[in-house]
Order: sequence, then C-alpha cells, then structure tokens
Amino acid sequence: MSSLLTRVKLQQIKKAIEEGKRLDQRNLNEYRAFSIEQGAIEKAEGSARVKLGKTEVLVGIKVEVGTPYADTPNNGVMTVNAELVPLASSTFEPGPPGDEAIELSRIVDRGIRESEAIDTEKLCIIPGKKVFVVFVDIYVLNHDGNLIDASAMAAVSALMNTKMHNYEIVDEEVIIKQGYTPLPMNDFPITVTLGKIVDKLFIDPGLEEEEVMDSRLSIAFTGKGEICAMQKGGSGYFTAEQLKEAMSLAQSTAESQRKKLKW
Amino acid sequence: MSSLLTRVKLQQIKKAIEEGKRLDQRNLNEYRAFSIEQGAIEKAEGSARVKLGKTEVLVGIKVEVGTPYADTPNNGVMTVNAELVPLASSTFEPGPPGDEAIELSRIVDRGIRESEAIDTEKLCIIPGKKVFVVFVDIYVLNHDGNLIDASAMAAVSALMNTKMHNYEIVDEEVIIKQGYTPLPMNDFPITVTLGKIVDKLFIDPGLEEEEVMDSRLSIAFTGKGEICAMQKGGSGYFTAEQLKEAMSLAQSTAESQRKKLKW
Amino acid sequence: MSSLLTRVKLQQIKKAIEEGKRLDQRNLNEYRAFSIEQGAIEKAEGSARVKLGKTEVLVGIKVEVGTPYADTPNNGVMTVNAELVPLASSTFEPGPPGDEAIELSRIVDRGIRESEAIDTEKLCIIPGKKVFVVFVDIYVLNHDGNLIDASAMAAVSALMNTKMHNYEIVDEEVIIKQGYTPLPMNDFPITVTLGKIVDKLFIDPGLEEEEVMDSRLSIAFTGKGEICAMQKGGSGYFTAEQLKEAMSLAQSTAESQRKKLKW
Amino acid sequence: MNEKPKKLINTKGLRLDGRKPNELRSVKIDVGILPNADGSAYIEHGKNKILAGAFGPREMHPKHLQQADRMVLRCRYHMAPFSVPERKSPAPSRRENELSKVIRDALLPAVFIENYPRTGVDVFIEVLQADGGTRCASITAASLALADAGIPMRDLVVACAAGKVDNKIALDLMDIEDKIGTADVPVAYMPNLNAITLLQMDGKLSLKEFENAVEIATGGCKQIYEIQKEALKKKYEIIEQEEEVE
Amino acid sequence: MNEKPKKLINTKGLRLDGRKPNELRSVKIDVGILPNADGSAYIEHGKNKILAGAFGPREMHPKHLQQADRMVLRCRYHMAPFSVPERKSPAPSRRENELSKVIRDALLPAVFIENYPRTGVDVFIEVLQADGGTRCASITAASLALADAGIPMRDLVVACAAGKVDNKIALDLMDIEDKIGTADVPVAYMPNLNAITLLQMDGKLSLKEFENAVEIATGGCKQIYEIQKEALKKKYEIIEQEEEVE
Amino acid sequence: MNEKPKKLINTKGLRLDGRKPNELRSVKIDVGILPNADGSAYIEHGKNKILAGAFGPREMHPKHLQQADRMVLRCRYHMAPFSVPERKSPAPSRRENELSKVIRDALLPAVFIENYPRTGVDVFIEVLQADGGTRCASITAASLALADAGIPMRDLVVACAAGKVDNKIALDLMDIEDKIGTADVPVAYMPNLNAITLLQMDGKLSLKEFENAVEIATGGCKQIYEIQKEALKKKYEIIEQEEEVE
Repeated sequence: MSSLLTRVKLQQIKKAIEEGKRLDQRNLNEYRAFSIEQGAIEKAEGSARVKLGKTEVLVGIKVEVGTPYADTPNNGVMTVNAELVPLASSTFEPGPPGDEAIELSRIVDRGIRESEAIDTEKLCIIPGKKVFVVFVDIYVLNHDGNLIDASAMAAVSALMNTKMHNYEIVDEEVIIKQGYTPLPMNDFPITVTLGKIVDKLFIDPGLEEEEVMDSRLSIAFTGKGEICAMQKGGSGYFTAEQLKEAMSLAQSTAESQRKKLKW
Repeated sequence: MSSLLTRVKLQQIKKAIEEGKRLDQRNLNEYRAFSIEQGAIEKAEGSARVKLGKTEVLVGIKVEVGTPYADTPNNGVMTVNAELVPLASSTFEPGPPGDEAIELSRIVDRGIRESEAIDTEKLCIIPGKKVFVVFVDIYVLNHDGNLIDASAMAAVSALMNTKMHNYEIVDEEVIIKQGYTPLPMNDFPITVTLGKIVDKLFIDPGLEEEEVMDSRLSIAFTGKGEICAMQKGGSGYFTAEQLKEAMSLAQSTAESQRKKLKW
Repeated sequence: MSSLLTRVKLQQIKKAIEEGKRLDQRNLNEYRAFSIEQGAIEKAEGSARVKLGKTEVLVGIKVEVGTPYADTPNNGVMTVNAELVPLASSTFEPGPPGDEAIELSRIVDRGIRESEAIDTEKLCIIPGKKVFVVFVDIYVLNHDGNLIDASAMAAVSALMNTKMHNYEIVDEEVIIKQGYTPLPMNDFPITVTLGKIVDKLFIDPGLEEEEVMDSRLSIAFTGKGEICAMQKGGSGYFTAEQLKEAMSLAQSTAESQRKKLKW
Repeated sequence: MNEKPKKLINTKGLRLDGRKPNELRSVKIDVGILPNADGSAYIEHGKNKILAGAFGPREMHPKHLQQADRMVLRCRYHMAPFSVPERKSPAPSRRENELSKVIRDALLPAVFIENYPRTGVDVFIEVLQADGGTRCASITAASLALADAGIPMRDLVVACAAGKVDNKIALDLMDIEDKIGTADVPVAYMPNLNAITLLQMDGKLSLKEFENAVEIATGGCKQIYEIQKEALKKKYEIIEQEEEVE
Repeated sequence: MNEKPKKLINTKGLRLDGRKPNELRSVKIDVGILPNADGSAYIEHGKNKILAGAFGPREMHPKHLQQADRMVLRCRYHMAPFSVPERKSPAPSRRENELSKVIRDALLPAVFIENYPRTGVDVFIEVLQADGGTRCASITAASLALADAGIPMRDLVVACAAGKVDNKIALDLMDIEDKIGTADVPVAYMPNLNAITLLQMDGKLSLKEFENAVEIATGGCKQIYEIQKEALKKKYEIIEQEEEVE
Repeated sequence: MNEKPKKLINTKGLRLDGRKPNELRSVKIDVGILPNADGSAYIEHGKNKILAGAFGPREMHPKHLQQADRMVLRCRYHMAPFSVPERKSPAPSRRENELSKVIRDALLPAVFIENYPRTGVDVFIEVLQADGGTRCASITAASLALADAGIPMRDLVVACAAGKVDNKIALDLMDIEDKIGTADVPVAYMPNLNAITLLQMDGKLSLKEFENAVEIATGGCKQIYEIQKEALKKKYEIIEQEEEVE
C-alpha cells in the first residue's frame, strides 16, 4: 500500500502520533463524525448505511425460514457475511471473501452473538425443525479506515431497523400474513477500535493511520458495560499497562458513542 | 487470436465484406451447408450432432426426476449447460464454463424457453413435489464460427428426438415402466446469427469473419415467425436502419432454414 | 525435484540398483522397518500411526450415520480421503487434493473395498434409509517414499482398531447407547509396492529411489493370497516377464509382511 | 402475500404505479460519489439503487491480458445479497456473469480504447436494490463512472427497456411487469451517434411490436440522457466552484 | 427396469451380447477427424464413443511448468454429462482425475519426450458415450491422436481389459459385465516392445487367473493394434490421394 | 450421550478433570520431529495434539508477494478431519481462515522480519486432535518450529487461555468448559518482553474479570514458557551429543 501515499506523509502521520497529535487535527481519543441512515434498502427486512469519516458501510438484513443447528433446536440462527466490494478501494479484488473480510465478519458476528443482542429463542418456529435465519450482509462501499467499527455499527443499526413478516403455522408450513413485527432484540453492542504506534493509543484509526500503526485492538461492549468480544490485530503487541489503558479508553469511548444513538 | 491468422488474411476478409463479397465465396445472406444426425448418443434420452460448415456441436438430453421451482409448482424444469471442450479449439481451456460458454448456454436457453417449445406442464408428476427435469448439455466439438446457431439447432434437434421412459406413481414414488413417450413439444425455435462489418450485414459468420466483425446479432424465431429471443454481442453497434435490415434478413433466413427441417 | 538432490547422488542410486544394490544398504527385496501405533487419536473411532522408514502416515476413522447408495440399500458406506499436508514435504502445497493425493486415496480405497475387508452389511441400520458411513482419512505427516504402502497399512490398522458406539433405533431415529462394538471386519489386505529401474525390481522404494525409478507397481493381497487391487504408475513399463517376477516378489513380500502383524 | 395482480394496466390505461404506458420511472443520478474510485456514479431508477465505480486507466494485471494496441475494459455486474426478495448468494451467478459480458459489450463502442494501449480499466457495478431493469440502469451509471474517470468517450451510453404488458408495448418495465409481462427488450444507446450498443429480448413479439418497442426504448434513453448530462455537469460545476473558492 | 441378469454367460458359453469369452467387441477408429486439433482420433469400441485431440508440441503455459530437458505431456480424461445413465456433473470427479493421471502414465513410455524440450503437449479425451472400458478405449484413441499430431513415438499404445465373469476369464468387459463381474484388469500395451504401460485391477483373482487375464488382454490389444494401424494408414492414404489430385 | 454436566466446578472447587481453577493441563512438547521441515514441534496440551512445521526462509512464491524490505510470514492453521467429534471437511472453514490470520499476527511481533528481505517463511499447523484451546497450543508449537528453523526471534511466543466457568475465572479451558462456560480469553505472550501478541475474547466479562483473566492467562503462559525452553534445549542437547559422537 505504501505506494499509495508518499513515504513522507506516512512518516509525518507516525511522528505526529508519537507526539500525541493527528494529521487530521483529531485528538488521540477522538472519534470521527458519523451518520446512520436506517432503512436505506426498503425492500430488505432491515438495513442501515453508516458513514464514519469517509468510510461507508451498508448492511442489509434478510430473514428467511431455515433449520436450527442440532445443538440449539429452540433458537433461530444468525449468520454474518462481509464483502469488501472492489469499488470501495483499489486494493480490494473481486472474488470470494479473503482473510480480511472473513476476520471482519467474524468480529462483528461475535459482538452481536456474545452480547445476546438478538433474542434467538423468539425466532424459533417449530422446535428442532424450523426457525428464522437472520442473514447480516456487510457491504463495504468505501474504505477509509476502521471498517470494524463502521461495520459493527451498521450491522446493529440494521438489526434495530429490521421488521419480520407476521406468519402463522398451518400443517407445519409457515404461512406469511399481513403486517410486520420488529426483530426481537435484547441489547446492542458497541464496538470500539483503537490503534497503537509505539506506546501511543488512538481511537478510530483512519486509512493512512492503519498503514503505519503497529497493532489494533477492537472491543465490543454490552449495554451494561460488559466486554463481549475482543480482537487484537496487526504485527505489534500490547504490554499489560498498554492493555489497561486501552480498555479504559475503549470503555469511555463506547459510553459516549452509545449516548449518541437514540435507541 | 490474431496470431492464428496472418493479419493479411484478416484484412482481406474485411475488405471483401465491405465490397459485398466473402472469401469463402458465399453471398452475404448465404448460410453454410449443415447436417443433423439425431440419436447419435443412443444411451441418452435424446441427442443430435450438428455440423455447420466445419463447426460441430453435439447435444445430449437427460431427463430425470427432480423438484419444481417454488413459483411454478406445476411445470417441469429445463436447464441448459454449454461446454467449450478444449479439443474443439486451441483457444478453449479446460475448467468451469467461462463467460463465452455461459452466454452461449443462456442464449440457447432463452430461445427454447421463450418460444415455449417444451410443454412443461406435461412434465409435472406430482404438483409442487416431483417433476421431470430436462438437462440440455451442449458439447462443442469443433469451433469454426457461429456456435450460437449450431448449438441452438443441435439443442432443438435433440429435444425433438427425446424419448422419456413411461412411468407410474405408486405411493408418491415414480416407478419406471416399459416403453417410451416422446418429450412433449409445442414448437421449435430457429436461431439466426448475423455479423456486421462497418455497415455490411452477413449471415452465419465463420470463425475468421468473427475475428474481424464489429458486432453480432442473434435472433430466435417461433414457428409463427414471432421473435422470441435476441442478443447483440461484440464491441460494435447497430443503427436503427441497420437493425431493421438485420431483422428482415434474419427473418427470411429463419424461414428458409425452417423449410429445410422435416419436422 | 531433482534440485533437491545433487544429480550425482541420484546417479549413484540408479547405478547401484542396476548393479543389484541399494544406497541405504537394503537388499532389493527388503522392506524398511516399520512400526504401527494404533489408537493414537483417542477421540476418533479408530486411528493408527505408521512409520515406514522416515515416512509417517496417520489415519483417523470417523463413523457417522448417513444414507446408503441407491444400488446398495443394505450396505454401509466407506469413503477414503488422502491429504498430503504441506508440513510433510516442501513439495506439497496447501489446497484441495491434487492428482497424486487422489490416486493415493483411490488405490487404498480399492484394496479395502475389493478385499471386502469391512462387512458392510453389518453397517446397515434401516435398509435404504440409514447406514453407517466409515470415513477413512489418510494424513501424510512425513514423506520419505512409498506413501501407498504406508497409507494402506495405516488405513487397515486404523480400521482394525475402530470401535463404533452401540445404538438402538427408536421411531427410525438412531439413539446412541453406552458401550462400543468393534467395526465388523472380514479380512485385511496387504499392499506391496515395488519400483523398477531398467530391468531391476526392488521392494518399498524410498523417496530418492522414487525420483529415479522408471515405474512403480502396487499390488494388494487378501488374507487368502488373492490379488484384490493393482496399480501401475510412473512413466515406464513392464514386460510380461518383469510382471511375472514382480507378482511373485510382491506375493512373497506380502506374506512375510502379514506375519509381522499380530491381528 | 405473493399474489399476482390480474391486470398490469387498468381501465384508465395506467400501470400499477400510476404510470402511463410510455412513461419512465423517476431517475436520479449522482456522479463522483465514491472517494476511492477514479470515477463513479449512483443511480436510483425507480426502486433500483445501483453504484458504479471505474478504476483506471491503470497497469493491467495479470500481464498476459495486456493488449499491445489498446486498453482492456473489464466489467463486473454484481448484486448485493439483500438486493432481491430472497437472499442471493454473494458468489456470482451465471446470470451475473452473462450480464457482466453484455454490459461490457454495451460500453465498449463508446470508449476510445486505442488511446491507452497496455492499460486496463475496471468497471465495478453493485446492485444494492433491484426492481426490474437493473442491467439498463447499470449501463447508464457505468458510462458516467467511465466519463467521471476521464476515459475518452465517443458519447455517453444510456439504457432503458421497453416490453409488452397486457398486450401493450410499455416503456421501462418494473420488476412485476417484467415477471408477468410477455416480453422485455433492454436497449442501450448512444444518442449522438444513433447507435444501439445493447439489444436483448425475451418473450414473444411480432416484428412490428419489436420495432415499436425499440423505438420507445430509445425514446426513453433520450430522456435519461438529459438526466445523465445534467448529473455530469453538476459534478463539474461543484468542482469549478470549489476551485474558484480556493 | 434395472433388474440384473443372473447369468452373464449362458449355457452355450455365450455372453449377453452373443460374444464368446475371448471375443472383442467391434472396434471402429477414425484418425484426424478434428479440424482444429493438431492430431485427433475417434473410437467406437462397443458402445463406447470417445474423441481424443492432441495439441502441440507448443509453448508450455504456465511457464514454471516447463522442463528444460523434455516435453511435458498433459492428459485430461473427461466424460460428457450425457455419456452415462444418470447425468454426470461436468466438473471433473475424483475418478476422472485419477484416470487422467493413469492414462498419462500409460502414454508417456511411448513418447520421445526428450525431443522437444520446454514444450508441452496436451491430450484431451472426451467420452461421449460410456459402456465399460472407457479408459482402455481412451488410450487407444489418444495414442493415435499423438501420432496424428506428429509426435515422435516408440510405438502406438493400445489398451484392452480382461476380467472375470461367471467364474470365467473373459476379454473386453462391457458395462454390465464390469458391474456384476468379479474382477476387471485393464491393460495398455506397446506390441512392438512387448511393454505393458497401464495395469490396474479390482476384484479378486488368484495369481494364476490374473496371469491368464493379462495374457488374454494383451491378445485383445494385439487385435486392436491392427485396427489402429489401419486407421492411421487410411488417414495418410487419403492425404496422399488429395495431394496427388492437387 | 451428549448430556451436558450441570456443574463444571464441584463443591471441592475442582473441575471435571480434577484440576483447580488456576491449574494448567499437562503440556508435553517435542522439537524437531519432522524430518522434512526446516523446523518443527509437536505439542500435547491436555488432549490437544498438534504438529507445527516451518519452511524457510526460502524464495517467495508467487513472486509478486515478495517484499523488498522484509521476509513474508505465512501461516496455515488446519484441522484434520478426524480431530473433532463430528468429521470436519478438509476444506478450510471460515474459522480456520480467521485463526490462520490471528496466529500469524501473534507470531509476527517475535520475528526479525527485516533480516531476510524477499524471502518467505511458511508455518503449517495441523491439529490432529482438538480439545479446546487449539489456537493457543498451535502458537506455542509454531513459535518453536520457527526457532527450530533458525529464524531470528526476539523471544518465543507462548499462548494460553483463561475463561469463566461456573462464575469463576479459570485457567486453560478444555473443550467442554469452553462450550458451556460463559467466556474465553486466549492470550499469546512474549514473557521476556512482557508483550501480549494475541488477544481475543468471547462471552461476557466485566472489565475487572477480564483483567483477572488476562493476568492468570499470562501466568499460565509463563509456566508453558519453561516447558518450551526445556523442549528446545533438549533438541539441541541431542544434536550436540550426536555431534560429539561423530
């Protein structure tokens, strides 16, 4: 990627952060402005388009009838998929999801799953036979850094916006009826990602910052402030002290992010 | 491909057509001679081998029991697949069908489907549960231009030649009985392809003509002379006048082609 | 491969064999020492780890409930798969099984299948509906030549070591009960592979010998000394006389190998 | 809930969404909305919502696909899993592969491919919501993405379909009309050159009906062409304003 | 309808198709029937119908597979979807992959691979109809395709199977004999060199039965070898005649 | 037969396998056991049985992945089909792909990648039997395989998880604790540098519980580190002895 930016610029970004500043004038603990448009895809059961700086992610939700897993016969199923579509960045290639897309989808998946955000028991139709399957499809439309937080935010916003068809069961067949019910939600997680350069931590890395940072830490918090998912990435490390600092920075950021959402 | 022929020859072909002539002595509106051998593969339910000039296409038909599509519970299913097998041309590679093979199969598919050539209602066994599936497999054995018309002709000839096993239903199971019934056919489409160089149109392009022509237009006609499928290909265009000329040329060619078939 | 060894060494190996000797001091009709550890993977239904010289193969057996083939409704199913995992040799690549792995699995499969080693009728649960499926997974851990014999030996050793869960049938459902039963076995085949350089035959080729030999012949024998599978490989040939010599060499080797096994 | 309506055109001669037979759906276009693409466009054509991004001219990879005498144009038409009523697998279907090819064939006549030998241009089309006529709306957007990327072109390519519903030739079929109707003729067109660059058909039409359909489809194209040009102009006005400010 | 016959050899010692145990099915071969291939052959062996085409010697792609000291021979054995009773997916099965490899191993001993270093030769085999013994018939045709392409060869390779049916060793099993019979031994052979280049076996045979099977299989090979040579000669006679005419 | 136990910690404070909450499973490691790999290690961590092999530094293929200023490290984490209760398809799952990536991210901080520009090192991990905590045991073994291959490293990487079972933070969860327990925190660690190189979490933990879990996990890492070093020493003692003998 370093061909995309002059080495000079990358050096400047790195040096600035080492001095506690950022080239886009943000403070180290400052999130970029974001906007959420729910219902962007009116024909999907749920959807949300999130802009975080210039990063843009669209999530669409489809709800279909399927079979439960053998070990959870009374629970609906959620499945998360992420596509880094090639119009979002010249570094994205068409084709099946690569490692980066798979990791992205699995981080978002764990945040939603472990926070028990969806009340999957209410998605059971006929125990052991038929349940609702909730497909969460993450579509990255523009890559300007921190795809994890933008995708997590878009996924949760889309789920909060999801309406399922009413139905009745006749002879073990699901008959769709008029009207809609909201997807049963218990909670929603907030995911906060921070970067590290040498011993400096900073919130919500932009694309150029991602290119020079040592490592990344993403943490998802439940509504009660519990941690429900976490992922370290990148070729660097965290000392115990850095980790403590990162946790506290992430938690306070998650709280202030949560306040900005009206749900 | 241009390495396969000297540029000189390609220039000659182009120049000739611009002057209203063809290097193989055909008139612009003249089809190559063709032959049809039905039943070439006696173990298949239907088959036909078509030679059009040196182009050779074999189509085999298999009829199997399967499930109908949800939105057409009372209709059998037809599926068309085309393989450009590598012994047919040094430009064909082994592997899953590429764009050219997919386009070929879809053009042939539309001609048969939209002309309602097969009486799919008669292929229903148990509504919503079991129907006959008709597999049309196009096997290109030698490529000398105009694969579309040769494949369409071979597919229709094979369908006209198809015999299905008699059967009875016992406890919702299909039991094969002795004897055969012809595949129920309502009609058969004729597909005519023409090429364009600058403003000259010509019927049934050969391989070398395909390499120099601007664009291609393929049109399928029903027995009543209606248009039932069409596809433009190539990097050129048609003006409204050229299109009108092409349609009339194709229609008269289709009529004379149809007369050559004895069905 | 020849970059892995100096041409000199390969020439020496070849020359030695032409003179009736082997560089590792073995006689032409001498097998390498081998060891078998059954039950290496205690959580699998059966397993065995075979070392043949430095060649090392692990086979694990899983037994699961599945459906029979339509033409053998009263028989359980066996399926053999081989993975040449990349840590076994710098020449093995990650990815789906290549030609070599597929051939390996199919040779082992035929030896077991044609000797009727497994009593597949005893693996039938509900005729035509439910049977046990025996998965034989060959995992090559180190490649030092003669993967065929080592894999065949490991597969048979693992099958002899396999224990299936006891079960009962309630309402056409398989209910697992306490306790285990050995996999029903009728016989076990012994597979012997020999190499040929010019007109010299030698048993159990090592890796470097494989690189210089003309051809390979693998023969599987039943407990009664019948031949039950055979495969020639490599770019050379066998004359009728060489074949006769090879058969008799293989048979006597198989007998002495069989005696070393205690089953 | 999937009951099919019996009539697609009512006694007043209006369609299910209130349009007259020869009336377009509403079309909105924005150019230059993808920051990372060299050129881009977003179209809302009826309920279709489609993004197109163009990258290049850039070095062609893999190298053996380079052409010594011209630029290579590649297109990928792709539907989001949530764009259709039943979730679509993100792996490209045969239909998507075919449309990628015919869209490329529709755009190529407009591009001066001899200008940038050895380079490649990629056009990526993502259908975010589909409601009938996605290939046409995709072409309309993709040609703007190419223009926005500065690729030299003979004309914009604009596309629109016509078809037959309730025995009438009608312009710009939406999904339900496409499914229940008896014919659909998508047409791509370069108005300045009077050149048809995409032409497909399925259904059954007499020669006369077909000619009628092509005529009203190119009529629709001409209307959308104005919206295309407006969108392109708007993008460059904004840029000029920004430059003035600086 | 798939009832299996109880006896494969009747009281008169004849098989289901009237052959004696050591009798070949009818074999017809045409050489040079594919205009675009460098060499080709078509074989009807019983109800088997198989095409083989050879391309090369030509530049080897991808380059890293080139061999500095020899030609690389590649084979692909492939069955048409309609060649077998139940439609076969066109994607290569594990069986097809294995057969591609053993057919290559059967042809290689005949080819002077050191003659054309750095080049590649591809042999493509398409089974249009299968009735038992396709690998053998494929080898017979493929070796003619190589010869027709002008690849220098030590001898033609010809192949035929023998097996055990109703407790008798029989030549050239057809599909139903292969399925119900108790053993099958396909053999490929270079008659002039007395060299066996393919040998496989499944079923159960005593050593003696096996030797007997190999013997009668090579006998069958020798008969087919005459038909092979005839077909090759016929092709070149035709060419000579054509040349005389010119 | 898959009945889940109600209690994971009994009234005496012991776990199902008799361990105390802060007790490791037994860990046995052998280094240098794969003859063909440049470096290798085998670990039995509880019932986990895992092989790791390192190849390189060697020329990087394909070439376009070479880095002018550093070595490229690639990892593949793969499970044998028979390693888990229900047979696993040998094709890599999304989980295996993700773990390959996080394991690479966990090993990278230890490697002096700038030492061998343009080269590649491959680490292949094969899980032969799985019983919870395979990613940690894989990292422990993989870092030894790298060291055994002679790759210059800042420190060994060692990994261990902690989690929450029956409302208690416990060290080194085995499979059933992982499945029924309420949280799992795998940690990879370089003890000499006090550096955490892998950190994941699922389940629910308060900030305090999480810190506690990380603390006891790194404690577990330190214990395994001693076993790692012992295994490495043993390998080189054997080599030295062999050299003395010669």
